[in-house]
Amino acid sequence: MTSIHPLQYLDPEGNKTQDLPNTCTSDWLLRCYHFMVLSRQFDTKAIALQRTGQLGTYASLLGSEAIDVPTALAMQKNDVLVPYYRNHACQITRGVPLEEVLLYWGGDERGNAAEKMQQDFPNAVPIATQSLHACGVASAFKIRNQKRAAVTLIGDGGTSKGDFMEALNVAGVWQLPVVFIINNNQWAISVPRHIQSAAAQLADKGLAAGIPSMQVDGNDPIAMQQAVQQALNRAYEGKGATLIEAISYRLSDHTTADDATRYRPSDELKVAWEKEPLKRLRNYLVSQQLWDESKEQALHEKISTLVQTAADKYVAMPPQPVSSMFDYLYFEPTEQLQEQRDWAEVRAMTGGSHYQEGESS
Amino acid sequence: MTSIHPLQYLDPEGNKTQDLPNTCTSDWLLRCYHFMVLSRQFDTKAIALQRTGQLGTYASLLGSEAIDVPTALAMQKNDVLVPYYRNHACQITRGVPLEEVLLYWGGDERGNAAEKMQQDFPNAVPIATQSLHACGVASAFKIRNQKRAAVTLIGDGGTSKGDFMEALNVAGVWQLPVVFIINNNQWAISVPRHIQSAAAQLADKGLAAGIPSMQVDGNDPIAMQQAVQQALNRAYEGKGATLIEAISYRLSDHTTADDATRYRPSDELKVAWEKEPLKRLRNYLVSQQLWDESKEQALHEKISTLVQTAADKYVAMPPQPVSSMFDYLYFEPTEQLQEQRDWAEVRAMTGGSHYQEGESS
Amino acid sequence: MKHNVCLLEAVNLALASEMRRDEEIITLGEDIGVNGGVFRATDNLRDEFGVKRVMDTPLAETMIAGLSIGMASQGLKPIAEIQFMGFIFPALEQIICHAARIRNRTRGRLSCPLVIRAPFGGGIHAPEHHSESTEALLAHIPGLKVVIPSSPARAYGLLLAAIRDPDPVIFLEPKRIYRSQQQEIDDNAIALPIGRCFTLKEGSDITLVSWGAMISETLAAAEALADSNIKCEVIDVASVNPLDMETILSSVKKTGRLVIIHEAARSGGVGADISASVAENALLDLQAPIARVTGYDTIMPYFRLENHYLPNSQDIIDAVTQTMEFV
Amino acid sequence: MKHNVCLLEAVNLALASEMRRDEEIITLGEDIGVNGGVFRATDNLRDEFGVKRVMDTPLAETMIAGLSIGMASQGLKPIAEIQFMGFIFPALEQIICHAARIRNRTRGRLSCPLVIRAPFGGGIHAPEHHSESTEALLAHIPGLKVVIPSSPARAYGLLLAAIRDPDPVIFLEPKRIYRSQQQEIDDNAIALPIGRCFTLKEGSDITLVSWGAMISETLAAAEALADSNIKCEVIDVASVNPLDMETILSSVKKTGRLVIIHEAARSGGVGADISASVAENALLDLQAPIARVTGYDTIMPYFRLENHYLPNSQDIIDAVTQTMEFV
Ligand SMILES: Cc1ncc(C[n+]2csc(CCOP(=O)(O)OP(=O)(O)O)c2C)c(N)n1
Ligand SMILES: Cc1ncc(C[n+]2csc(CCOP(=O)(O)OP(=O)(O)O)c2C)c(N)n1
Ligand SMILES: [Mg+2]
Ligand SMILES: [Mg+2]
Repeated sequence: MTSIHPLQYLDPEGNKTQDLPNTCTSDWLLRCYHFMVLSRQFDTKAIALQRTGQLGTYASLLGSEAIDVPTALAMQKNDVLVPYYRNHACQITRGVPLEEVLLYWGGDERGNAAEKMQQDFPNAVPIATQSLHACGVASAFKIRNQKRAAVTLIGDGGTSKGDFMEALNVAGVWQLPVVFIINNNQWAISVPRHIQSAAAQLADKGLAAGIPSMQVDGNDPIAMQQAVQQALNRAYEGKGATLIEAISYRLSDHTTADDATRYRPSDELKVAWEKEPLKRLRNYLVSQQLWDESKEQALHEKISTLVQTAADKYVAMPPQPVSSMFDYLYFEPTEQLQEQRDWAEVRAMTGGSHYQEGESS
Repeated sequence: MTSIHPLQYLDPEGNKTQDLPNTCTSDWLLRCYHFMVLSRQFDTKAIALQRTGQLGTYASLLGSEAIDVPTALAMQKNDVLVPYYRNHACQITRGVPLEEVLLYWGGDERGNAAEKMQQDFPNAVPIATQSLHACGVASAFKIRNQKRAAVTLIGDGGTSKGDFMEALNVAGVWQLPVVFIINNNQWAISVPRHIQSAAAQLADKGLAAGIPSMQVDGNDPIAMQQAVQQALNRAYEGKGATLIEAISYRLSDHTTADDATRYRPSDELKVAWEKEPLKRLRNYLVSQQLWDESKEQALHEKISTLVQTAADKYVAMPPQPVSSMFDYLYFEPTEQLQEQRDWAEVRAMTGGSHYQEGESS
Repeated sequence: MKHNVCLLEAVNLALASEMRRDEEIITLGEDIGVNGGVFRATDNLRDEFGVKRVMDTPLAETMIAGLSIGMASQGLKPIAEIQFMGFIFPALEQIICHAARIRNRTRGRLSCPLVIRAPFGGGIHAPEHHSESTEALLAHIPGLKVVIPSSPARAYGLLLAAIRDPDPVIFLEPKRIYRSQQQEIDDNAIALPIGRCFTLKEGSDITLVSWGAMISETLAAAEALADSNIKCEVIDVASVNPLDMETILSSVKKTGRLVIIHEAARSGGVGADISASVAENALLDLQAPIARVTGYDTIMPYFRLENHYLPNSQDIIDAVTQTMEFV
Repeated sequence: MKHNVCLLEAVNLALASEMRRDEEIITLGEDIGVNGGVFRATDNLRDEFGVKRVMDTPLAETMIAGLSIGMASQGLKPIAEIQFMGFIFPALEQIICHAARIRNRTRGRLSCPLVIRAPFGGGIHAPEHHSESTEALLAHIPGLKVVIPSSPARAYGLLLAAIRDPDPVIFLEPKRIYRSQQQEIDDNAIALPIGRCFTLKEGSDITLVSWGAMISETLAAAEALADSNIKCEVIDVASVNPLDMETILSSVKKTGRLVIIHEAARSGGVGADISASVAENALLDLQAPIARVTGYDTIMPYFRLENHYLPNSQDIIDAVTQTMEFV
């Protein structure tokens, strides 16, 4: 165990704990705050849609705002994001339209097809599999001598799965331009961090792969910005991979299908709320005269409209045709599938007894 | 990276580099030497059998004697060995008859059935899979409150595979009575150690799992004895797992199907031979007046007879009946297989055109 | 003692019941402890049997399988949960290379009495990878047994059998019908046989063969067809490895017609196996070509279209009608 | 330019030839670099194309697959080698959950043009796990293509096609016949079609369908049967996913009899699929039940008994004779 202490610039109350880096301009701080608020309002809306049967099982992003937003802001447009299922704040900040994010959670593959996603990967559901994709993407950059980086996120639970460690290992030995970010939100569904690993810090896993690794306060957007920016610079400069363990807390249930009160002490949650990222940044902004109550209200109203418009668009979106099940399987549809495709279309038109259009739960 | 330096008691010439532990009695030293010579002669014979078409592809143990023999000697009888395919020295020292070891390499499952193997696992061929079995065995010991340990070995290449790291992780967090030994023989077939991982030491992988880890001179049987004994004691005392990285060198081709001259610099091999374990221990024994030329010759003759007798027994062993393909698949043979079993027996008696009894390559 | 339970509760009942009888049984998996499993299949087990026998593991399916194998080699009886069948793939190397082979490899010196439970199948509008039914992959592996219950009573009886089996059993739970049917179950410790079909309904006109959640659709179809005076024999395969072809063949010899229904993709599905065996062994008894009602050879779509992928009772009725009309 | 090559050399030839034409192709795997692969399939590629395009990886099959997927998403064309098919299992999660789904999942925004090569099958008296033929597992996965050559020329032409294919192709090389047959090959960059059977021998009495190393046994059987005046049509399936049932069906419609030969275990094998499809679509054309000559539903034994496991030409002759005698 080496001694790495979480990088921090703002304490939970939003007070500086050390001088801020130059890169944190007022502009940047306000942008960052904007996307954090947007993400959180999006989250509230998504949960409301789920509760009213208009969205599928949804993984709340609550508590990840200060990890995902600064990460997205630090990335170049042509870097590649390789997310897991809890990175919508990152996706939104990267410019993916809110209604497309909703489409994904609404059980529609078009949510992965947004033009704005560029070359970003869609959400990885099978835990830790994404880490290897990021290494592959980074390998392509390296082979082609491109100054680009892959950025991939994973949960604390995900760090126990072998492929994550295989990814760190190859990234280390091949010096790949990839940034690994662990969102250590202390829980993997009902399993707390201390049951996942006896590693003093999850960041130690990077050391085992010869990768520079650090812990960062994941509720502090400035610390995250710094850490990610430095990691990206290393990647662009051909210096290889970095592992960032961002210490955060999952302020929500695991997903809308989960009930965290079954397994999680409520006082733990209460303590965590005291460290939450939005308040922290807002307090700092206020202390710098960059923010006040009326600006806050104006922002909320603006974003509220944005989010509602997106939700309306999403709800109004007709489902894909049934043939879409077949049309993207291969570049050229195989003859073998034609018969099944035809049958599926007939069946959709006549309607099987059990079929209910657009049902969701 | 923490600074751990390979534990060593004897230098390549067999000179003490520090005071020897009490446990290394003359008795122990002579026993250890006996099994190291036995293993090496066994190896020579196995290769000869392979070259003359009497054995299948065979993985030489050359260069692993000082790892495997002391490990086996340190283990209790009722500990469980979970080997990979290069641990016959360990198996032989644990008391598995030589002819049974040959049976395995001769393509006969009875080589895994030796009574003397007790609860030891057979050789794992799929790399790193064995590490998890050892954790399962150790879990059983822990659940049942037994003072026993599982000991598992793996190659340097194997440490790149995710299941090895998953095993370390669970062993750390569950404090399992398991000893992991990496035989870092510098090569994974044609892939050198530095291409496997950027970890400064493979032992660092244990640190990432919160497991005490150390590097040991794997050509020094006394260092290995010490390291393994301490690790076993920790296990017996309920203190959990240990990772030992034993630094050795693969003095042979990868297997008899490999030709290392294609990829390995010959001077590297020459240097490695200078550090080889038998000479080292023999020199030390001689320096202690425990050994001389005539004892050496007597031992070689005795062992030569042992090995030849085993080889003869092996060669004389008739193959298993064809029905053996079916008889051990399930505890109770399923009805479904009866027909296929009957047919296989008829077919064996009439003889398919292509069938050649006992052919091997 | 009698319990009025759904399939999910029957699983829980069988686990608790058998764990009381046999101290060597332990359960392990992700979120099975305090949380009682994401579906609550292991609810209350942690309270009753403690943390040594009900173990939350780190998040790694390869590890769950490998660990279970090691435990089983020591004579423990691990029951591992894979949270969803779509996450079983990392465990396949361990299952295929080791669980299925250890007894054979060691000529019986070691064995591998473990159970791997996993909810499987679609129909609950779950996220991607939560609706897989790839039982065919496991059915192809010699050395395994693959069991699929389709009612609370069979879940109870077959799970007891799986736990008592001296060899590795994969136990796939059709989550779509986890809660859809209540049955009175006597917690009497009586196991049902593995490797045997269950004839759920006798009939003389046509044989319908299925398993898992599709049994409900099949029974519904059979009922509807009874109104048209078509008498369906409905067989629940229950074990897709090994397959009880005897029961199926003798039914087809009686009815002369066969429709096979499963949710998984058609190509390489277990239905092909049954169809091939019947055609090869009862060609002259067949009065019409065998029909298969299956999922498409495409990827289970995200849930908004999932009902278009899943076969339903209307599809079965159509297939039966067509098969009956063949002359 | 003409080359007299065996199947293994044809693989090497196709790799080198296509890598010269397309700079986006890279190869990766264990021991494929300096060592040229344990069978030498990638011999000399490192010298010609350098370490950036011929990459020795750390030892981790999950990683090899996952990395290739990432590369492919960027438009590179990775050709990954899995050293033996018995070691492909750790890669299955990546292959099944991602390689096969990325195009569909993203509605074509991303794609996954990769090739995974692996030697497969028994008959070379190799150690445990080095003789697997589990092509059925992959054949069941929508979104994949699974190609198996059975001669040097088809190895060359199909590997070119696999590399050029915009979707993931698993390319299984029957290592038993890696060196058994030499053929004159023109290195003319002409690919053969994927998803099409090859009719290797026309005949009117019976159709023999096989793939991989079993083609040699099948051809030998057909030759021997010709002496008894039985005219066999021999079809090399070549792609087990997708299956070209059209060619097989039209052959069976002609001959009325079918024997399917494969090395893998019978239950759940690709043979079942073919058999089921034929029985369902050509029931009335069948003059005899379909026969399958396959490996047993048991584990490939260690090599001393392996020839008892593997089907051989005598078995095929027996099956054909029996099928011909059916009236
Ligand atoms: C391979 C695999 N196994 C199991 C699951 C089911 N599952 C979904 S999320 C989750 C917990 C993940 O926790 P963590 O990695 O900490 O991420 P978090 O959700 O807390 O952000 C589990 C077990 C899965 N998606 N994939
Ligand atoms: C999962 C898996 N992948 C590939 C192989 C093929 N293979 C056998 S040994 C070996 C190299 C192993 O090297 P190392 O772990 O260093 O052990 P060593 O043989 O040097 O003792 C490889 C790649 C295998 N047996 N299992
Ligand atoms: Mg978490
Ligand atoms: Mg090695």
